[in-house]
Amino acid sequence: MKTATLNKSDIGKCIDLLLQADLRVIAPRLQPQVDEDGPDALEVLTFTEVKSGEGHQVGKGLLPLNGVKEFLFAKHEPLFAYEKRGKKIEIIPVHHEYPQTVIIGVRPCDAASIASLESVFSDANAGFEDPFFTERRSRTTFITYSCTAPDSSCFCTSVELSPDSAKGSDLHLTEIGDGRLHVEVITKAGEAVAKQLQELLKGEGDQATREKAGAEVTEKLTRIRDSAPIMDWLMDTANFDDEMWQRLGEKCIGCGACTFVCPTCHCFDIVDENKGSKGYRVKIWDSCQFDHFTLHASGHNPRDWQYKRYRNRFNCKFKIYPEKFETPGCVGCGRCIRACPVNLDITEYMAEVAHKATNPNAIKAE
Amino acid sequence: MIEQIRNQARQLLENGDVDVVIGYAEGSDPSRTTPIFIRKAEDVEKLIYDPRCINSLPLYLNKRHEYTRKGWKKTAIIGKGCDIRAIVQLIAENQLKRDEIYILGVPCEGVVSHPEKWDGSLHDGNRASKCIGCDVMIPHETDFFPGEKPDVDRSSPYEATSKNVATLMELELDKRFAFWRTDFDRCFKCYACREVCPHCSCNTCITDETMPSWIDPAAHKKGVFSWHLTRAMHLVGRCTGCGECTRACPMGIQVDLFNQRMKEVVQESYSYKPGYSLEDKHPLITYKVDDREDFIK
Amino acid sequence: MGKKIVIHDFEPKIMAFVCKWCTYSGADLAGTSRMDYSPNVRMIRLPCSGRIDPQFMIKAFEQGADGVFISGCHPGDCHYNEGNYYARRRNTTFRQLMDFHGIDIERIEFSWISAAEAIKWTEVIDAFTEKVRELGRHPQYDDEVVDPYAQFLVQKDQESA
Amino acid sequence: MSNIYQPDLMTITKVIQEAPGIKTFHLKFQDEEVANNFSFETGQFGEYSAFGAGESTFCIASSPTRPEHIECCFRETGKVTAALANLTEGDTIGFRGPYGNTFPLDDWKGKNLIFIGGGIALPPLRSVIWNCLDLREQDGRFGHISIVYGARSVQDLVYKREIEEWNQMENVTMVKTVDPGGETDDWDGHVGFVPHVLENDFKPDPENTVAIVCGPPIMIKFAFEALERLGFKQEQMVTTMENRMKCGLGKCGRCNIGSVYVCIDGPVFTATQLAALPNDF
Repeated sequence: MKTATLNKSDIGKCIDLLLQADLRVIAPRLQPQVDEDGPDALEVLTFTEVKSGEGHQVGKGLLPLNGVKEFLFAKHEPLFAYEKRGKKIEIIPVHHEYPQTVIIGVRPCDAASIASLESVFSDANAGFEDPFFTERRSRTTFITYSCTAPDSSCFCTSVELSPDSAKGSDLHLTEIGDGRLHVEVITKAGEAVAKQLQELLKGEGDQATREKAGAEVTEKLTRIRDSAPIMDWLMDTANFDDEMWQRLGEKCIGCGACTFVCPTCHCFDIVDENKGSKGYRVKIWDSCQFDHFTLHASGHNPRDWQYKRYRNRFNCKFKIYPEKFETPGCVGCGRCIRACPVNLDITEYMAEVAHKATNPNAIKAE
Repeated sequence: MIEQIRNQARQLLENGDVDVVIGYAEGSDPSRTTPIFIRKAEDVEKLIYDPRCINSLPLYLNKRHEYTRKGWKKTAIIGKGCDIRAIVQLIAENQLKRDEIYILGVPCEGVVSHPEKWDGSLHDGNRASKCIGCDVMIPHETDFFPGEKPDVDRSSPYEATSKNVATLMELELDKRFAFWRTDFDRCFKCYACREVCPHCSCNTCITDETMPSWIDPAAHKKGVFSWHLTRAMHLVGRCTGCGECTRACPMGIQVDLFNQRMKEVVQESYSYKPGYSLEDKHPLITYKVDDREDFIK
Repeated sequence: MGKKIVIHDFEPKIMAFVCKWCTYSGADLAGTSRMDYSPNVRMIRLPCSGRIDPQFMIKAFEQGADGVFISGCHPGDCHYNEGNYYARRRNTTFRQLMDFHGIDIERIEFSWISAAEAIKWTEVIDAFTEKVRELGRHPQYDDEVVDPYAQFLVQKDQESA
Repeated sequence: MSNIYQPDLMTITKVIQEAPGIKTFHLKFQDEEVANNFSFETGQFGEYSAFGAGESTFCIASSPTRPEHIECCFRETGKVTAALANLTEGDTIGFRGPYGNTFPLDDWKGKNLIFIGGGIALPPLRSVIWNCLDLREQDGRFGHISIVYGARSVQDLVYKREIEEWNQMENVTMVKTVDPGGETDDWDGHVGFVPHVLENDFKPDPENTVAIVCGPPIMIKFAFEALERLGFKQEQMVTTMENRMKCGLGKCGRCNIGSVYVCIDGPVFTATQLAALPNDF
């Protein structure tokens, strides 16, 4: 593995170099607000396409609100177009042109989520390959940036990640003090990008300081839960009807905020958008938290109450993903905790499950 | 103050006057609070009230939250003035009966705009803008109020134009369109704005209807614009301005600006303030022969 | 006494939602009386102006209309006694909503036209068409596709159009 | 790059009105190459699309032993089925598939079979019924075949012609029933709910028998209970699940029961498999 150092102030120049090399660059940016200093205004940081190295927020702020999911698994994706001609239908396939893309400033949790999405959309899942996802994935390079200031909702260390993890990354940056960044080239794609940035990269990196810096940040995480016993507990089908689901989940209001901001949630819907005799069939994001998500045509709904839908989400993260797709379902980014309007906290579920799993008798005695 | 509320809640539960008390409890981290349903008298100690208690609890009284409400005949609810306006509006729309609800009013000095902005105290830098000029800090419709309830004059037109709405209204038309266009670009239609709204009470939302499908379910511009306009239109004269839609938006879109603007329009045109009277009909289901019609050819 | 035919650069699409008891009959009278009026208008007949849901107007703009025209009976003349009063309130607020959203409210026209006012119909429609023509194309929601992946589709659509 | 979401086009060659709101389509592939390469096994399903409305999941209602066309049978309930119901002979629909697993016909060799179905759930059974009947004709590999079928009322029974045909056949016991209140004056079958008729009137012998159940979730539940009381073991009971699906490819994430995706791990399950799943259906 090759290492180097980079001046933190040169990131803007990096973006410019990548743009000059005809790459599409996506970086965290602050979105305009009506009233920047008003009491209601929050900094809205999102991953957006950038046209110059100015105004980027790489390494600043914590997590962009949207995550990188939408650049691989678009929130609105035309699958093909069709045209009706009398009794005949013509299907016009889409030949998307996929630009080579670099996403810079990705946090380690987001980078780790890519592998999970890939396990769903690639042909490893039942031999069906979603071409839209895999094509985009193959043309996207991730430049990750270790976290420096995790907030109270972060819990990546509870799901076997860390604020400086390079999992899923192509090129990894870590702050090592004095305004310098330690650069690690992880993959071939990362190497290609590093080649573009040759003139800004200097000498050898400082592995020891990088590890020390990473460990220091890891210390700052306050929300630590034990996720080890969760899967075994969930595997016991008797626990599917445990009273805790209903008790914790009754305040859930059934908005899809947690699923839409989640970097590993992959559910979608397929609909037709029709205009006259033509239209597109499109794939759009959907959420297991919506009441009609599993509604049968007969009117029967397997998940008829909201707590059952949240139970499915928790099961999806900690049982279905690891069991079926063999990848972690939760990367501990904490977005669902920040986004939830009623403070329904996935780590509360984790703590409760861990408690139940380790003290089975205590619960029964209650 | 909260001690008095707890005592009252304990009494209500012990006497069997109510089945549940909806209130606020400590959340999962120090800046957050969470809604809680208290069913046993011994749990009332969990109830808290301070400026972090942002949630609009009346949303759980809405018939959409059928499951949560299962088995509750009479519900006690802790309400800030603005939440009580929402309850009153629900009653006025026949979504609730007054005698099903026991309102524990709390005097409120304003709430924080976002939990992230909480720094231990409430000040001008983090007080939600909906609280500026609020005339229901001493709530109007209560069954219980800690201490003596002073008389407040609520007859004047309420809250001045919000600063954000004024800023937008000063913009040129196409700039305003461009603003919404960039803002709505982020929307991915999680419908958090709908679900936190105490007034969204349709059994099936128009956006979930498929025959016909009035609003494209996709989160592209057409679908997003159409959704937000429809939402705003459905809340004209009903929105009580709790601002929850903006707070709940995970992408930081200020969707309640539409509602704030419509609040002004309703007030200018029909001098109507929602959520103050149990009987008044909301302005779009009634009319006067001499309503303004200066725009009609 | 037909009008002179003028060829314009831009022909606006105008969607009209009209009450069947008054304006529709008024337009019908204009037709049977061989009056000329602008052909840009496409009419949808509804039982009352009170039936005109703002959703219709949103959908019309979304589907590419450049202007929307709503018309009902004069106050006091409603076949259902009060439908037009509700329509009036609804439109007062809806116009302001569209304005706040950034759509020129000149693109939405509301009028009272009775079954006898064929001349008023032709005048109002002609004037409105002219106004919308000056305003130009309505800012379409789908005129630009931000996602470059979908560019192909748009091109294909334009080629075939 | 092949697009897994792109359907093949099929022509509707025949439309049959089975019951009020229920139609059967006979379908043929428009592309000859696709038609030649197409094969399926009984129990599998497909995604049928009405262009302009969307896609819907139905089983393939015809038997693989009769490959001249495929059939689908649906009830008009929502947007897609309403659009499909408006189509007539010669119209084009889209088809993706076949997806899912199949009925384990090899395991059933030499056994008696009981098919139990309710309402619109006969089509998936019909595919396997004809498959088994045809195979039995060829080499006699199955024992006695019985069919227990019921619907809400006489007019809601689907495949009325074929019910008669099965009724006439030797070696086939046809038990038909309608829910109480749904009978007509000239109704010659039973009156009562399917599980009830199964348990109290038909009383099948569990010895060397496999029961194949299809119907609404509530009927499956009661039918399984009735069969268990009759002495059937869990591995003798097979069902096909009909969860809501969009992709059929294990990606859209809505048909799962625990970590089992009905679209790729199902739709055919034995009662043993179902018992191991969480209570989410």
